[in-house]
Amino acid sequence: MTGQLLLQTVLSGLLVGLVYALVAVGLTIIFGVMDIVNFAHGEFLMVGMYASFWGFALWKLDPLFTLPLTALALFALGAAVYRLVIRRITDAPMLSQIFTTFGLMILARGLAQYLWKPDFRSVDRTIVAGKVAFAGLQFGLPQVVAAGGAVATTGAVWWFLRSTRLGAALEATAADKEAAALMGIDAQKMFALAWGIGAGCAGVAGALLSTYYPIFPEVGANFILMAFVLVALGGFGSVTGAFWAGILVGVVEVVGGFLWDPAYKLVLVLALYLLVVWLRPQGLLGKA
Amino acid sequence: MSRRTGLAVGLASLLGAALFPLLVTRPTWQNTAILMLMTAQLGVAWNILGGYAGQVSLGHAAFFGTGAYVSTLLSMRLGVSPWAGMLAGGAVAAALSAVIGWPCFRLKGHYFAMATIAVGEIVQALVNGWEALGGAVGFSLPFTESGLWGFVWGRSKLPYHYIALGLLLLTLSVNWLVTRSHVGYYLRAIKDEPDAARSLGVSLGRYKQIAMMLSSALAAMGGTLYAQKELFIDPGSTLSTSLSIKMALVAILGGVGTLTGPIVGAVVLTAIEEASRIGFGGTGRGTDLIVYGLLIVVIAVYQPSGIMGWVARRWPAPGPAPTGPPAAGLAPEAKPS
Amino acid sequence: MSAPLLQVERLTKRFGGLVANEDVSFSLGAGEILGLIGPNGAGKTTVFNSLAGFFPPTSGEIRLDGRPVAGLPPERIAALGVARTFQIVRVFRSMTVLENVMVGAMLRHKAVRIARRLAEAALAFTGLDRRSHEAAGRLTVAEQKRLEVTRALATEPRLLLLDEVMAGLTQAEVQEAVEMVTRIRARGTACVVVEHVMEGIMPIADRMVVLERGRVIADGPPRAIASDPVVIAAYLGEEYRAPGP
Amino acid sequence: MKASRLALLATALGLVAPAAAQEIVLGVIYPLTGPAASTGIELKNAAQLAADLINGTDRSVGLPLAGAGGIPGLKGAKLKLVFADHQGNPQVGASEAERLITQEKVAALQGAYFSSVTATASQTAERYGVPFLNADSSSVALTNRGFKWFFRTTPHDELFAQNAFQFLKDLEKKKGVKVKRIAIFAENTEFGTGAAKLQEKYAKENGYEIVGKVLYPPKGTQLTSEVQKLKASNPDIVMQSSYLGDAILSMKTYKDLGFLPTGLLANDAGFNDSEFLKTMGKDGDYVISREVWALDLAAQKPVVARANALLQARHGVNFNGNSARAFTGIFALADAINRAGSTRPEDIRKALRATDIPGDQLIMPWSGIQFDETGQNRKGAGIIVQVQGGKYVTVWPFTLASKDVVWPLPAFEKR
Repeated sequence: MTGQLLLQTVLSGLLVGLVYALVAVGLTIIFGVMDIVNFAHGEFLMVGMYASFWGFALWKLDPLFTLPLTALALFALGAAVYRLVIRRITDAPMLSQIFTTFGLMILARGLAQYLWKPDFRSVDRTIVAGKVAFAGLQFGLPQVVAAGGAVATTGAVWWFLRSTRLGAALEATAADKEAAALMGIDAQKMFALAWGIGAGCAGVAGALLSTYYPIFPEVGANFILMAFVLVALGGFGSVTGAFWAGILVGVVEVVGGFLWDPAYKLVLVLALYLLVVWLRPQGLLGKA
Repeated sequence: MSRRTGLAVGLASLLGAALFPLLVTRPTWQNTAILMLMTAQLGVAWNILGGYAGQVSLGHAAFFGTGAYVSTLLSMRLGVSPWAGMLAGGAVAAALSAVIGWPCFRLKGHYFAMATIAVGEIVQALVNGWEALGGAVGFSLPFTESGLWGFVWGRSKLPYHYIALGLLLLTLSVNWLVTRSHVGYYLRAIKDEPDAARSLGVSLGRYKQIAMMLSSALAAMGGTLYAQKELFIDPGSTLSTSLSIKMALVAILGGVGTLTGPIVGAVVLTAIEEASRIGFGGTGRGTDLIVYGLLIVVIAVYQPSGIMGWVARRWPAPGPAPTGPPAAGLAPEAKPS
Repeated sequence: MSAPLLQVERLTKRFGGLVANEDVSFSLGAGEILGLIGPNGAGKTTVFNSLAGFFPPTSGEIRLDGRPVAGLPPERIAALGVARTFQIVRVFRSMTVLENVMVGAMLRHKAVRIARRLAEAALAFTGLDRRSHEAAGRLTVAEQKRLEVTRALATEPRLLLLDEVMAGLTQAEVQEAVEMVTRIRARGTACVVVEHVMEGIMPIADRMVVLERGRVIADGPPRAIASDPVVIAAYLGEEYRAPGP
Repeated sequence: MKASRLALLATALGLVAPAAAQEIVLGVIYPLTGPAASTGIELKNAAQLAADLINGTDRSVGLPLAGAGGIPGLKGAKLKLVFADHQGNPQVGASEAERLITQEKVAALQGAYFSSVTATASQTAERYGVPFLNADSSSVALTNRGFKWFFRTTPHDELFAQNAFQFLKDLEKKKGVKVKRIAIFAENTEFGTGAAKLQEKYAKENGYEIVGKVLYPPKGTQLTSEVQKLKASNPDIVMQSSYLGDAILSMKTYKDLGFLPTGLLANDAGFNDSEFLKTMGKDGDYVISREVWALDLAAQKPVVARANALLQARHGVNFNGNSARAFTGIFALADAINRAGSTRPEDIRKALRATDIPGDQLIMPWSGIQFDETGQNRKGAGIIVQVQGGKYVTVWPFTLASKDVVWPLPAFEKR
């Protein structure tokens, strides 16, 4: 029995970890290209969830149908946030970057409560409702679909960075802003692109999460710490690093919480992070 | 502005702070003033490590909480006077910072900041689950008007105001002494060129550790003052990451690496918080968060080097520019090495 | 010859597959000046960094007054009396010239007043005292290199490692540098000088070590080195001969 | 229904009548931003409704002071509520309490939902000697601090824990249901750990076996490991203390992992929030929760229906345990001020000590409001409700029950 239960928790952890990874991928792209840690990244996730919710509440469109639209909307929002605010602090010291994104976080939560009331919302009837059960294991269908969606999106982003010209330009800018500029790459466009993709990833994650996770103005706070840990654990700027870190953390959190004590599952994840970063200061796959 | 006018402004504000509660008798303003002094003290303490040593810690609430818990436990369980508890809290926090600092100093820039967040969250989670430390319920300190010895007063705000002012002055003087001593020179050298400093015999770990221990001890003393003023402590109010971020925000807003930056930052940030909450909080529409967030963004975007940075530009003092934003490990181009 | 101040035996340093230094051996007495020359990429700075403790050698021994120091961190080696300058200048930009040198002086004298007095003396010695209240970042490259030397001297070292202090200097500035190094030696401080500027190093070096692709190909007095066919072929090229017979 | 709408209109008009002789200012502190903002605003609306009813002239609702056009004992002075947001932060709660006392010159305070914030805010009230009425925090510690100015109308966790086990005993007698194995599932905050400790104590006293105690950090990203642990301890019933977000997430996780105890006994909070049933739909059916109020009390107390109609008309939501208590709190304060005939804190305190409101003048299922020497309402009582057909119905005490309890919990699929 316990073997099966263990397998159940490992797989559940995997599903959760993949969604974490998608949120972290967005965060690490922004960091990779611009060395900015976006404290407001959770709020992109929140807006993605609200977009999916309103699509469902107003026009009865399932979050998975509106997912591409949500992704585009968040892409635009991310680029806009870059142009309006972040563009002015690209060369400011890390401290005021933290200060700015922290301000954006509070502003976004205030606006969300002002526009959409603080009540908890949820998408109660989604086409992916129900359960997946096989070999004595059981998983919520929304979670499985969310994990699938997360892997697909992360894969798409990875493919984009690896094999498209624009993706290569982005990677070049991440490697060295000045050198990339010499090659005629417009840094401003790249930064906007980075923030667009970053927010887009969070938007997709939001759409996927909205199928089973409650939606409220503060929801970003529940995920941002995990995203930070993954980015640092995977190595700042490394998409694959964030992906593997997501899986590792997801499994450690769920299995550790089950075997030891759920009250300390966050402590477990953080201790794991500190151990890895202490042994490899640049994280699993980060640039040395 | 020249050194003389700088000093004059300093003395004038000191006098103002000292006379404030005598002139303004409305308790709410007195309370806001105390909040400003306490926040300023934490900002200055944070700045010793974050500003001068260039090590951005986002987990400093762990030390603030240590101070609050140590003095509370000593006074409630052993009847030790909170004054002794305050010193003990400072010592325990310094020791804790040595344990935390040593492994973290291997890390640079963002990695160091992320590691301190992790440490802060772990400390909060552990205390939250630890029955002997009050667990999630925390402690309500007995409301005995035991005056100076017991460090608790009834309705009057004056004692708390002057203790907060005294603690701020102590923190400032420690900060000032550090900058005047070889430690201060070494810290600035480490921030500019860590390898060059090492080649001159400066052990990076040791001096960052000295800055960390001073910074955490002073933050812990701030924690004791908080416990004695609010008479209630729990992990959420004394160990949370949002408190750590606030300590950093205050220094950033005011101007990191400057002596009085965090004080100016504390006054402005607390004013924004109180005004936005009192002004709009009651509506329940989240407008106070909007105002608060908007003001932070505007200030951060237009004053990246903080208010004191703006002051220094506005009235340039003769001689070298103030230390300004730390370079080593923090300037954008410094990839985590 | 007094007991060798510095003894390097079979020093080897590999970065993964790349062999930066291989079996480098030489020694240096107190107050002696040793020139370390070789084409770019010969491993000169690697030797420097190994001596200064920035990375432990892959194998081999470094002894100071007979005491092994290989693998010690830079700050410990500095405390043992070895000071250095950097190929790419690393002054403390946001501090004044005087403050830069004071950081050096503080190795021996933590009291700020004494450190300031010693720093002023060092600045006078190297002729930078006129600029002591300037921000280090505002100095010319030549002045910044001179500041690094002053700062290193302020630690009262027994051995000074100078890494291309004369690179990029005008003719007159090279002479000033040569004169300064001579005065440094006169005070009993031994020097290992890495240089490309031949007319700067030849006149002052007691002995020369020539490196090529990480290996020592010659070790002897400057005149012998200048006429050694192996060195010439590897490095100096035909047209140069040591001054004089 | 038409009559009450007219009455409401009159109340509204009443509001704009020329300023009354003197205004009685009451300070109300609730979490109006942050994670608990939705509950905070429900409490605010209910309190405001109570004040408006007292200030208005419509007597149809049938509560003694309702429609009195202000406080008769003070020549019809109108009640004015000043709201403050403590954002869930104890320090902010204390400074807001001080602001309301010193700047808004409030005659009394009500608040603060979170027990930790009530602790600091009521401490400030104690320092200033201003009556603090707590209508909705259930931590036992609040009333054994020896405070003179602190009064609590709601029953506290100790009573709720006793109720839960009394309910299980009555269930056993009436329906022969034998429950042995209990698992406790709570967030590791003051609310959760406090309730868990009491549940453990009374489980031992009543001979039940605690087979698992799972504490979790609130606002987590998933509860899979927690529910797996519960499933592994295979309990007969789960006693759960969660706020709204985690209540929703845990129910969905139960369904996903196919875990269903024979009974789910919730400790109010998230399970009784109006959002819970809106979100869970029929998956929320048959959850049993301790409560202090339920709409079906109207069957025996018509005043409940009348009051609820007013809230429904104004905000489109029914009362729930939280908002009903906030509503009742204002009436208790108004009653005391009316008897004191003055806004001097000391007079209000004496009047509060002498409070003796009979049960039929409340919309609560209590036998009345009477404060003991620690300021705790000794006549408070809890009830147990179950979600049936998408509505909370009272199932215990059996004397008040409007429906029979459905036991065991039907599987999710068979609903």
